[in-house]
Amino acid sequence: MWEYTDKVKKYFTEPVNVGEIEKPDGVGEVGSLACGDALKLMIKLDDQGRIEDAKFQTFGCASAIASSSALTEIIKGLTLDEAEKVTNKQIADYLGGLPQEKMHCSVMGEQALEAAIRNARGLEPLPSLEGEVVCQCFGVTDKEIEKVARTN
Amino acid sequence: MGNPVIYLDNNATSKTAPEVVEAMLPYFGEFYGNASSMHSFGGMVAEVMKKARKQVADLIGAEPEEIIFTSCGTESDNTAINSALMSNPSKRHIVTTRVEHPAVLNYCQNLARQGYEVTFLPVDRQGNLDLGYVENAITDDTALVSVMWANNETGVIFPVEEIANMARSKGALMHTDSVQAVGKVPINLAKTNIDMLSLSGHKLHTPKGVGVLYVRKGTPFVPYINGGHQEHGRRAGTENIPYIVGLGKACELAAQNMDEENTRVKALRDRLEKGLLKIQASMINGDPMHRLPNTSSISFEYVEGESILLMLSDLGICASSGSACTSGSLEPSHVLRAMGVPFTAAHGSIRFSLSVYNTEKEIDYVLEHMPGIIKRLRDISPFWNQKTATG
Amino acid sequence: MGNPVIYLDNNATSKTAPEVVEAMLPYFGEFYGNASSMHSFGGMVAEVMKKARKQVADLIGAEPEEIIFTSCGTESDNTAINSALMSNPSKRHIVTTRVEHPAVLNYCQNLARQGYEVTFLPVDRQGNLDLGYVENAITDDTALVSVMWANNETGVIFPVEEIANMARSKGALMHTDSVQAVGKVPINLAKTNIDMLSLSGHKLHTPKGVGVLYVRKGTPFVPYINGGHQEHGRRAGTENIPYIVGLGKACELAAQNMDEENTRVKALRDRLEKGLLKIQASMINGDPMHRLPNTSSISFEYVEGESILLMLSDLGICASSGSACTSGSLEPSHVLRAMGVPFTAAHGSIRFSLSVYNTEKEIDYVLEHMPGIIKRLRDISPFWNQKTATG
Ligand SMILES: Cc1ncc(COP(=O)(O)O)c(C=O)c1O
Ligand SMILES: Cc1ncc(COP(=O)(O)O)c(C=O)c1O
Ligand code: FES
Ligand code: FES
Repeated sequence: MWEYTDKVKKYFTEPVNVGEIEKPDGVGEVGSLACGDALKLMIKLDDQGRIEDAKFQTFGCASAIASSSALTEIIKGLTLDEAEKVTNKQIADYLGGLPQEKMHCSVMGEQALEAAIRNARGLEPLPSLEGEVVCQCFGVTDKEIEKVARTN
Repeated sequence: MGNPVIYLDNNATSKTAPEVVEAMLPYFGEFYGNASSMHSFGGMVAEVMKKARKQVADLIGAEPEEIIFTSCGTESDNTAINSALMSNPSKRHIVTTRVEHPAVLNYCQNLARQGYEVTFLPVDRQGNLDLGYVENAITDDTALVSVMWANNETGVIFPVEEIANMARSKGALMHTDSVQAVGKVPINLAKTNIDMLSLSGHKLHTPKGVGVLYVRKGTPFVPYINGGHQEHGRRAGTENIPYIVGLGKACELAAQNMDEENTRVKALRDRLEKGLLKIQASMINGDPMHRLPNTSSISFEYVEGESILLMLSDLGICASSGSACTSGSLEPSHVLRAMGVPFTAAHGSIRFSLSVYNTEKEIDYVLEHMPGIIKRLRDISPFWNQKTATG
Repeated sequence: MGNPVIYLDNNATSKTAPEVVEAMLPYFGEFYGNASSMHSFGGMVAEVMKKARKQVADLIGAEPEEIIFTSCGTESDNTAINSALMSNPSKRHIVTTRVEHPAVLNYCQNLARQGYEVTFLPVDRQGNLDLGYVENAITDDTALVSVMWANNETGVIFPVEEIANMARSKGALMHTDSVQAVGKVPINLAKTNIDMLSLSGHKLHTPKGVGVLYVRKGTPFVPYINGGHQEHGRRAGTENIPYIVGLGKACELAAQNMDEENTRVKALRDRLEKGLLKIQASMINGDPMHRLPNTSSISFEYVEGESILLMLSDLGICASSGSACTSGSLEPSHVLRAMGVPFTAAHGSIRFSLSVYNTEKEIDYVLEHMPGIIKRLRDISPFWNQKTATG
């Protein structure tokens, strides 16, 4: 088994903020069923533009599910500008770390967040970065990984 | 973990039988001779190896001289393929299938990169081969046909004896990876045209680290591990006496347990499947008519295999998704993909593989908890909601 | 046999240390997980493998990631040579020596038959290499220099660190078979230019069937046993956990025992040699200045090694003539021939190889009986009579 931290296990077996928000202000979806991993993130903003609620649905491995839980906890109470700065590394740190082979599972969280924020701001979803598909899991491209690697 | 362990991952590796441990133990302590050396220690050791060789040979209907001890099933597979090519240098073609274990598949893919021609035969939705395809694939240039006896993920059994006849009649050698079949399917090599066969101890309740390559008398052979002349010059490296003794014992036990595998173990597997199929959107992968008695590959649509495994693991239940070998990454299993299992199902597939050590109580425990696990994961899954909303 | 056994054949294979047996035992019974699989059994197993990898790495001054577990020293040797060639397809030349173990020698001879160019470096009468020859032999076309650290028959130690520098400066990879050196010679790979190193557990008091190939970080590597992605894709085949755990323990013990090997064991070996050299027409083979502390190759002219061994064996004394590997046939050892040891002496050579388990009493027992044995055989020998008659 992967060497998961207790926090990963907890957020996997007892995930928080699972489900859907009625009339969300922003929705971000990444991954697909074909890839074996997918994350749908929904956020609701309060009057001050802070994220007052976040919910998710995830199809994926334990790290993906735990990362989604962590992500929703991290972003609650943040403004969109603040939330924009959240990285996958923060998600992993929140969980006490992820196995090296599973770091990319937290990337999905970062990407879903980025998409949800764009959606909340009324922007078009980003086309996925071009490049060779290196992670068959959910079609992460090498350019995307490079981008993430640089921020880590 | 707290919970007693329910081990349902015997196709990955199996518990070492207490009888096997007992048979091996003396050879760790008192005896530490080298089978090839001159002093009397060596002599005793040669005796026990002879006995083990006979025990293995008897299980598969072979002669003792046809048994070469190796370090694992993988090495046996690599050795067989390499030998067929090296001893027929003029032939450059191999026939195999898309659903082989990586020990054959990866090795053949490397060969293809090196310029050999390799035909990877497709399978149908049930995991079966089309014998017409097989026959057509074998040409005058074919050095080797390598087709597994039983699939490690689905348990589907291939008609290797018929395929061996085809190979023989076209002048090609036939190798079968029967790591999963040995001890579950009756094998009498003397009555077949199979030239080489691989088996692995740790699927038969020995520790991991011993295997066998059967090479029919008269079949040309070129060793893969070269050095000293152990195993009559066919496999160098000082012999792993304790494990070889253990494998002999394990083969004897396997012969005794074969009936039980095909009755009691099969009944447990069937009970498990019947119960699990009550879960919505679940299905068995692999032809139920041609399957090992102990194996069940079952898909739960719209959930992810690793998550299921972890929840099972929390309850002390060990199973695997795809094959253990590839579960490090989340690529759906190459076997299920070759069978055309839809993505929705391939990702959520679990392999349960039983052994004579399993009990009805254990199976009932799994049946009790599985519906809840699938429900919890489907509740999190975005696709399940979509499906239930739309469907 | 009746007599208590006096085991002086540790270069062939060594007694499994009780601590090693103890370390392994739990992994035959309670734990039978697969290091690569998902359930928690697998997890525990991954932990113990990590520890073993560290223990091995510490003994030879390596990083844990540089350690690949294999099934034996022979496999490690074959793998290293194959990898160097496969990862440098444009280079077609190998430099090695005439006195390597068959695991290197036979493999290289096969390569020579396949069209590779192989330089087999000669040794002098003392068993030493000429470093000028070595340097000259390495060319731009050299993919690999493979030179053993210590010879299994004579114990002669080669200056592999210097040879590694030569290889590096000419752009060739350097591999050393250090199956006999590990645990007897201090090894700190971090401080050398050695790219690959082989070791074998059963010379270090594990059972036979586990070895290691060290591959320096950054060194190109192509696996030899292909299949699943165990050992980070560098050695397929389900891992032999008990033996790997045992090897970790053995390496820890070897580090602790290295001093004793070089003091007490060496003193025993020297005592043995001093006593045996009193026998007429006897001589030590191999440079006494550059030798392992535990090994003695000694020739008794005009008698035949096998006969000596059998008489020793009757007294419960285990030794070997030539290497265990080749003692099945009566050809004089390739090592002694390469050293130019005269036939009269090569045929009558015995290797005693000691370990920390030997005692002074045992050595004295050998010294007590050896003169009588040699005398009896010489009395039968036509050559001895001729010699004494003429000389
Ligand atoms: C120098 C040397 N290399 C390689 C080997 C082969 O090791 P193994 O028996 O583990 O294959 C031996 C032992 O026989 C040896 O002495
Ligand atoms: C069908 C099949 N072939 C080969 C192997 C490889 O055997 P081993 O793990 O002994 O190398 C396995 C087991 O993993 C298998 O299931
Ligand atoms: S999301 Fe976890 S492996 Fe791909
Ligand atoms: S005389 Fe017996 S082996 Fe040569």
